[in-house]
Amino acid sequence: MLDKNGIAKRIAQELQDGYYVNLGIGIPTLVANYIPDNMDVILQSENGLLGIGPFPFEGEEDPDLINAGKQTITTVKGSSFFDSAMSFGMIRAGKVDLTVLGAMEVADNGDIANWKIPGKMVKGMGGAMDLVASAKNIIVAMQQVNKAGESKLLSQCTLPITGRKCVKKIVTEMGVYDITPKGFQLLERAPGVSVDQIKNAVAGRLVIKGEIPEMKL
Amino acid sequence: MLDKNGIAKRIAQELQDGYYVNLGIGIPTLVANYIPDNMDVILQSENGLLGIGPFPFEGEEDPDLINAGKQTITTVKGSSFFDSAMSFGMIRAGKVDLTVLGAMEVADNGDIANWKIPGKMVKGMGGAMDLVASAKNIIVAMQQVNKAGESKLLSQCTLPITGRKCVKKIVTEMGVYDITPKGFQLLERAPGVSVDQIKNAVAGRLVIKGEIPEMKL
Amino acid sequence: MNKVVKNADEAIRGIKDNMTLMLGGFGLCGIPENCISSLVKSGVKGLTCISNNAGVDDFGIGLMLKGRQVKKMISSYVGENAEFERQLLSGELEVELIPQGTLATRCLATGYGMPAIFTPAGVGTEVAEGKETRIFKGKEYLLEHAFEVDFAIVKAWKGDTAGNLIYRATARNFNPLMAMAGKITIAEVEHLVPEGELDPDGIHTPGIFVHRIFQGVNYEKRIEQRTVRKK
Amino acid sequence: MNKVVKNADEAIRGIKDNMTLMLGGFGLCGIPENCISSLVKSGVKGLTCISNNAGVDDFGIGLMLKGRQVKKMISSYVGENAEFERQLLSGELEVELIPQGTLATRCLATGYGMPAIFTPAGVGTEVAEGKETRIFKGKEYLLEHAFEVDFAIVKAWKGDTAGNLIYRATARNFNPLMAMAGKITIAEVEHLVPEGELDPDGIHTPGIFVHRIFQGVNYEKRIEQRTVRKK
Repeated sequence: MLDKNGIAKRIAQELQDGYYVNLGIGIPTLVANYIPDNMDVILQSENGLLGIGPFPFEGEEDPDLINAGKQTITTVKGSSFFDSAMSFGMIRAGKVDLTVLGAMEVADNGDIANWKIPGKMVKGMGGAMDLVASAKNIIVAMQQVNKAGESKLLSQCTLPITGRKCVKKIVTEMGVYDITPKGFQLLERAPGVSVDQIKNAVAGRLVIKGEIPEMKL
Repeated sequence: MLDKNGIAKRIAQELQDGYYVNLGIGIPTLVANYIPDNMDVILQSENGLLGIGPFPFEGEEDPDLINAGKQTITTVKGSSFFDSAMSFGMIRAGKVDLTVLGAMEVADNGDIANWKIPGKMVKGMGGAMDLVASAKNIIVAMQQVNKAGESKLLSQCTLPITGRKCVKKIVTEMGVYDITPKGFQLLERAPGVSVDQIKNAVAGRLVIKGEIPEMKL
Repeated sequence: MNKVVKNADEAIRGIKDNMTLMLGGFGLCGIPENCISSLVKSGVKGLTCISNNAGVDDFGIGLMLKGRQVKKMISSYVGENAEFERQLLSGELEVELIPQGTLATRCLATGYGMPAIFTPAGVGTEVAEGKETRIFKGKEYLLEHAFEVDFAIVKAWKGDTAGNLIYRATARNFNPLMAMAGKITIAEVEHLVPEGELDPDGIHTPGIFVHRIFQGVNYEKRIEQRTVRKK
Repeated sequence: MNKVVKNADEAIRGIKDNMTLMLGGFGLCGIPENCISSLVKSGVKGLTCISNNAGVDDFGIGLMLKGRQVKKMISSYVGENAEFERQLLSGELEVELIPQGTLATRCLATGYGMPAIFTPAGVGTEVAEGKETRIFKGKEYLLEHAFEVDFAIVKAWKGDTAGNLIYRATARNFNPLMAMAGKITIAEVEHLVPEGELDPDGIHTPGIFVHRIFQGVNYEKRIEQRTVRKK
């Protein structure tokens, strides 16, 4: 089983040199910690920044410089600021190479639900609906099984969806999956997790072809 | 009869303090020479400038700094540069208070033709169609009668139109007219021009109410 | 022409009950603090506020919520505010949630004189309910309309007496978009300089969009999530 | 990641016959002189060129017309060019004339991932023929579509190795819009600096839009209408 950092570490393997990447709040943010040193990856913050740097040193926080999670940040060399229309313009036009998002549920057709739980106070979708509707390549970082032991990889989302047929890949505590026309295709197992365990933890259509390798971290 | 400068001078009387104004090529450009000294009028150039200044001194021409007529210019204090989308954005959104344009023909319903003569090489409409479709307040500066003695104030344009029902006011060598539901309403006569002369020089519907004063320049 | 006003009290003159306002900012970053204070003092009521967020309980638009001045919020994310939640659940407050990019682009549409835009955000979700959709090249889009706004209130870093504005870092966010969208646009700035002092190439909002400008005072610039690392 | 290429010859690699290009500039102001020279040298043919103007006889896109490299021009104004006129009248060259604001906004639409926009420009004129119209709040608009472009070629004043661009004065014009619209965007700049040297608040085109960048040489920057006053 992977912890949050393990999931982030595995997702970092999907990065390529020169990628522009938008990392959502939560586990996705951790991916930034595992960008290989020899790789140029530029992080986009949808509130209007390309080139997110690490958190500021204590005492150097700048209230005018925050990320989409409203955290104080810094910038890297070569960064640029822009307004929110341009920010979502570049997202909508597919200029962002990779988007990593959290999810409450994912369906085996790529539907994603991550913004609203009926009966609970709705906080809003923020930029999530724009991101899922526009990104070329969406990886979901999530816990596959909730505390009650129920799978969140479903044949159909039960929660209000954020976007339709948009997720390409899912990395969970148990494995890595591609969304294919036939459902969740298992690509890798997390260390120590068996295919049978995974079968029990996927509620949607699951495709298993041949030997499934254990992931290398 | 007014010459070109006279037409420009009369149009300058329509300016108000704080106006943002777009001046077309030809006679409209001359209006800039008659802005009252005590008045703040900011000139927009649709290629991306607010705050056009006078022509540069000899030897100080900057090839990166031109107006929509491709002439070298300067800027005034408080000017700003922007891209063509924002430039036409502010035009379309009605932020420009006054647009002064030349015309080949104007119809008594406010239609304007100023971009194309069938059978002649078409050069293009440039920004004219955007300006006439968007401006709140369009004044046409033109010669009312062509060399053959024919009026260009018509009941209907004979040339392909640039925009429909958009002209508000016309200043010619002979007079000043408002476009009203009943046609060209004569407001002022040019010095030395009689109402009868004007009647003979308007081919569309002409409205004359009471005494028509001679314009003061 | 004089766009410069003395202070926020003077700047917000003419803002009346039941008007629609836009307020710049993302979270508490780049919000028009001075004008919000004056609006709270003014007691104006029944406002429809278009702003990406609704502030926190004791800062930003949260202060206007506390005074029950807001009838309706149009935002993308409102989740930092207990008073907001109370009013929403009790039915005192109406809320329209809009995807953030749609919100930004609808502001742009207003500023650029475009009556509507097409966006894929929200297709197939409850955001699309009752909305016109259209397929272009095999992809489905929602038709979303420009806003109509009485006053837009923005915060910039620097401004000049001609109304030109420059924003700083991510405090830019929605401010330049909303600045273009107001029938009347009010700008509060940290530094007001005479015209001619700002680089014309570096101006984010040309003065044509700004009707009133003043130098704000006592900026608190509260930080919502202070995240740091050790030296 | 390395966006920096040696020169224009290297920058235009992959531009093939019958492709669609965007070229920045207004008149001869802010045009990508170096890339145009290389395109002329390359002999590539059958191009569709989207550019506000078509250059003059012996400069700018006029040089590509002279080499009969252009199949179709999409412009708002083309009136400075005898060779252009000859080819047009002889049927060698196809021309689509578009209102300047429509041209600019269609570039923006491409860059912002919007499939189409509404504009009042051209309503009731021959530009509207065959186009869908729609009335919003009593005003009629044309539906105009985003462009699809293989390469966009722009000219900036300064650029950095991350592809960030800053334009100068009215040489900005269509360049930032087209920079956003290319499947591949090539930028030639007068001054190429290491990343980190440009002020992030002052960047007009963020590097994400730019795929190849180089420092141009021997800029002529020809003036079309030299207008001066005496000292």
